[in-house]
Amino acid sequence: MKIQSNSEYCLGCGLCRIYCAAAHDGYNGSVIRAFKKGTPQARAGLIEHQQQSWINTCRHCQDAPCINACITGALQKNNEGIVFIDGQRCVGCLTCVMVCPFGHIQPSLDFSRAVKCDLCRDLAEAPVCVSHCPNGALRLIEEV
Amino acid sequence: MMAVFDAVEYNHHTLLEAMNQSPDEEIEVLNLNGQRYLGCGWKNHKSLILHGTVGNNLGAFCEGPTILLYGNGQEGVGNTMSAGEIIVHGRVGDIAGYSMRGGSLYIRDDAGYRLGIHMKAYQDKSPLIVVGGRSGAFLGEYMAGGTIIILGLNDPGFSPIGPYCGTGMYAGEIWLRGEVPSNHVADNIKAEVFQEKARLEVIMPHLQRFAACFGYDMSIILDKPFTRLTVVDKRIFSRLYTGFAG
Amino acid sequence: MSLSMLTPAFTVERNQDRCIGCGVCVKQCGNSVHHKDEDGFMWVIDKNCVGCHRCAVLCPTQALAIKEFPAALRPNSYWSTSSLREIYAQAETGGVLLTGMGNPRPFRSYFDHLLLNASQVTNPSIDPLREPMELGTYLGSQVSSLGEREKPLLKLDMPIMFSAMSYGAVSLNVQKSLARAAREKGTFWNTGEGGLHSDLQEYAASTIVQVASGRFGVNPDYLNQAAAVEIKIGQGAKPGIGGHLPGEKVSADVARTRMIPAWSDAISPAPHHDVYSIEDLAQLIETLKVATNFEKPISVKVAAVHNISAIASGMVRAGADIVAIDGFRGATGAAPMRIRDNIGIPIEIAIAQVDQRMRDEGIRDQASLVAAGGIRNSADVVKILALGADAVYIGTAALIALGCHLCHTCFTGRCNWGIATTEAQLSKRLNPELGAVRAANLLQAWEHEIKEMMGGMGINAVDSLRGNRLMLKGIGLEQHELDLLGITAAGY
Amino acid sequence: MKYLIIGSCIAAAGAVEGIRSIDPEGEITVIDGEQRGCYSRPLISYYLTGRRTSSQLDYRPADFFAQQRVRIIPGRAASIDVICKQVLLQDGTGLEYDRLLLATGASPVIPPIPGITQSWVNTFYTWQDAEEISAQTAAKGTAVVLGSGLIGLKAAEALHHMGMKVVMVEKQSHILPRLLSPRSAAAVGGHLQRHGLKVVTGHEVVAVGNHEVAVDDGSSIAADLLIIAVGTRPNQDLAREAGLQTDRGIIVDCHLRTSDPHIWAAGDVIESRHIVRGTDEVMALLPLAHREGFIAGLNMAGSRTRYPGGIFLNAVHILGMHIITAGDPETTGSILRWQEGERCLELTMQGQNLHRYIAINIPGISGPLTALIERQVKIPESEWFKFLRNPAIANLPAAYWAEVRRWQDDGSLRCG
Repeated sequence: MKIQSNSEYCLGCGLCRIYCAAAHDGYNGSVIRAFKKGTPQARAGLIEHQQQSWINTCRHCQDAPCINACITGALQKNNEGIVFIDGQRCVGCLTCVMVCPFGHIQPSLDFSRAVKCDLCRDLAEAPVCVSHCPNGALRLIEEV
Repeated sequence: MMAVFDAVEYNHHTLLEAMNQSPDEEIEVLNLNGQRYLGCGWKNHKSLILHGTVGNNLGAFCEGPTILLYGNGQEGVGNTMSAGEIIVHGRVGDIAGYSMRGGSLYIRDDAGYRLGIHMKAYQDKSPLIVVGGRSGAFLGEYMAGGTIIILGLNDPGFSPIGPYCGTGMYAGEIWLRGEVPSNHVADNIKAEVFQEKARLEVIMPHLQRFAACFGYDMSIILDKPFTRLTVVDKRIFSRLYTGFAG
Repeated sequence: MSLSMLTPAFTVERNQDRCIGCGVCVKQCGNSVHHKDEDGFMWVIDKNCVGCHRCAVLCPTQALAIKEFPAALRPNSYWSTSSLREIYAQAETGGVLLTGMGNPRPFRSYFDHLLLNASQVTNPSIDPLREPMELGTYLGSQVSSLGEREKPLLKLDMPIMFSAMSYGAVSLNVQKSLARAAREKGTFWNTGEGGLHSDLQEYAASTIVQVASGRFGVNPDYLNQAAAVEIKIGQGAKPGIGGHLPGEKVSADVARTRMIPAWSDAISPAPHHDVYSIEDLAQLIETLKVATNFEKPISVKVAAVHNISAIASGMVRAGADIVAIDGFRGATGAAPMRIRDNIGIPIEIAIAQVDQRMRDEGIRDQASLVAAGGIRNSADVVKILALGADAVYIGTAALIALGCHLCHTCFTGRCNWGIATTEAQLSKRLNPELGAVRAANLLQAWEHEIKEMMGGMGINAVDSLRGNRLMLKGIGLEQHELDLLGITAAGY
Repeated sequence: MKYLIIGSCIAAAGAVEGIRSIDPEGEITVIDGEQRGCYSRPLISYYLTGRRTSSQLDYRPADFFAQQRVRIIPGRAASIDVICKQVLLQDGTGLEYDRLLLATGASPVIPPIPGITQSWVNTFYTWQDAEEISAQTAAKGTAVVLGSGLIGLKAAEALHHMGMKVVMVEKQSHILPRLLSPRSAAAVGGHLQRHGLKVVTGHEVVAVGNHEVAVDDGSSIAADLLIIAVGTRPNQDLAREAGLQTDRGIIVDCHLRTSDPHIWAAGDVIESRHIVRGTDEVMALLPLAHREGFIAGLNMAGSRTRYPGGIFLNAVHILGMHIITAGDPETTGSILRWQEGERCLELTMQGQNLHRYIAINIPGISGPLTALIERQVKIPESEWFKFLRNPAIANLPAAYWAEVRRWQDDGSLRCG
């Protein structure tokens, strides 16, 4: 599974990032609570380059360099093919950040650990970036 | 092979049907007497040789055919034509070349009102109309591209154009043989008189083609200066409106 | 002129308890209303706001409220605020007021004074969820005699089509959305007078192509690949005047589709200069029939004007297979305001009158009647069919389904919803995949509702609804209005 | 097919994954010398401070080898009989193989300094080292760390966290000599000093006494603990004695095969291709060890997969400072620099090729830069100047984004 970003219809509005931030770190999706009470961090970057924009989200690579480089085993792939970080195991060495060729994995705001797209695997429904994209520019590709 | 039809034997629709069904690349029709829509919508490179007087909309919406008319055309000759060539050995009625986008129209004698109205150029296509005689009022109205040449060869004493020439025109060129009374030309039009033949380079092939079609001597065509009419302001309506959300 | 007396039309209120400073509004406003400083301070320029609601809809915290600017002029029921504003604007510029979309004035809507019937006891109503219900219909001449060439017909799965909206006036993504929805729902969309874009040729079989006075994009291929050809004489928003797509909107792609040079004005003259009479119309209709080998129905679209029934009768006699009439609520990308707001008549009356006239003259079966201009919902559709139309065109409703918020500034070409624009960065805001779903959903919803209303009347085929004025009663109408509509008052 | 793997660490785990991706049936045996399974050495500093428990040192889940149906033999290999294709363990057991992988790793270098073998002197390389140090640090005195490479730095940080006074002694003129430029090293050194770590550079320890360390400038440091962290050396004795070609490490071909056709080698024990330099180097790096192991595994199972080589790459987190570097540490190209407070980015260019970057406290940008070095994508300096005005991912040169599109189009990075 991965999210496909279609820059033909990406508006660069950044709502994907806002909802992403509010969905993680225990904010449970409330945008106002997340941004007024805390410092939520989006898992995916928004790239704006030469009049085009797209979301720089995880490709959930088959031979994920991040998983193989992770020194703690915190980066794992579940049986749906989702590459995720076990926050308990991550020590924040950022080796994964260093080897992700897409620049997707980012340090947390306090640099204490790495954060990345987990396709909102804790939610029953589609990833929040996909469900909140106002223009259908994001799609969840199901095949593993 | 050339198919020959005698229009006397056909009514309006049967003639069109018979022509459409003919596989021949050349079709000759004799004794025409007002039959309309000949060559209308044709997208091919057939040749049509017509004798007599055709009805309205000769070659309308066509793209490609060559039409030779020995006789007069009526209204709408070459209406919305995209490509091809129509040569009229006679006169044509109103709105010849209406919204013509490509191809050429050679008329030996006069043309009626609104000749070349809304003609427009597109990519490599630039429509052309050459008239040997005079044209009526509103020549080149709304013209948006292409070339119209009026030679005024038959009535040397009169203006080759009627009033309101180039009204609402916003692109293209109109060439007139001789010097033209300025009160016939719309406000937004600039008239330049070219005395030297060298300045006629761009229209010279068209003049030569006209002379060849109708057996004119070039020295007669070139015995006067030419006046070129072009647009001063291409966006004449740009200050007309005030946007208002209401 | 330095001093403008025009106060802003709207004011943007930002609820600081909700605003998270994300800047979505800044990025989404194509009119430069919202601004964010380097230090995060957010501010607005009210006068740029057109009330399109793009920012308010996309704001993730609903922090924005767009309100009418509270410039309380002394109330005057004759000299309304808008009257004053119009004069201020003209005094500043000396220009003809140019505006967009349809007539907003509070003229009587006859739709709102019509009530539908339902069966009780004396005949059964029909449950459309369980019993067959036919919404399909055919448009074109139903008259034929032995030995005559077969007349071409348009088969519609439902009596609703999308109105003519040209590429240039609307974005290509609007046309893509409508074309896909039309194909999916078995109906038709209309190119308007802007040509058929190469991306849309796959939808040609669901396409009605227009031939207007400017003849943009018209060539033999254009005519022959479509399902039908429509001659546009006039449109409801601007009867009697031509079209004018300003050069700014004629992008390279628009130019290619219209077959004109890029960035040049695209002007459609008020009349077709080959049509000065009914006889001339007959000739243009026949020319197009010849050019399409008599295989396409030819529609003629006119604006609903004072003597519409006589005009329509002439159009039928001129050989039109479909007579499309556009009422005075019809919309447009740009029209002089005085024309839009003061010319034409309501579609309800026009259809009732034309249908009656055609019946009286015994020519009702020679052509189908399509109603356009201000159809807002499925009840309007049912009512106009009962007044005599075979089908309707919807334009404004379709655009609203795609996101239009009726801000009336289509003429700027800066539509924040990606609808009335040809700018790439704005056009992309309308994803045609989503647009097609929304437009098809609208048709599907109306289809269900029409079936419900028909079922209630005990009618199981839309052909039995057409001209069935017994199903209509007037409420709050004067006798002469009831007479014009050919109906009786509620209670009779 | 009988696969035998000597060593149980990262390269071994990669090899097991590689073999199993092709051959689900073959019999795999792993000789586990440390008898600790597959764990992550970089985590021992966290183990030392108690931030990680023993079980949290695992690189793969505890049941990884069992899941992959791998037989684990505790013990150490004593010799390889390449003729009979058999490995002899120190306890005399013989293990036959069809395909053998040497994943014997490396060991810390013990410099020849008088007195260095005393019991208060430790290396810092294995989990056992960490346990031994842990037993000696109850006193909270002074620790001297010999060497300021990654291991030395992480040891120093751990001991600092545990309340010890730490002095680092570095022979070279600046710390992290293999990773940093002098200018960036100064920034890191300053950071360490501000946190109370003492750093002595340009000097070496000449003798070790009883809780005392003598430095070459004549001074001496009283210490309770001495950690040796001056580098590692491949464990290639087995290979050399078996007659395989070796140099600074075991020599392998581009399929990671040794000079014996039935023996492959991977991980810290080999010399492998440095992509930027074009030479073979010993590059003892965890991400490379896994990749090499995986490819060696594929090839042992019958594939002919080329190992493209690697580059030096390191991410280290020290007392709140993030240092990421990748590329050729000895590059001599032109340096482009960006700095804003404690954050700096240094790019070294050879012509249009990026040869190295050093990113301090700006880790987010590093992944794409690593990829650009590994793939040697040509980008003119002028593009990099533009990027360095605001070094964020969105501002990367267009060539990078073209490269990303290419990976996606040609499937060179298969995405899930």
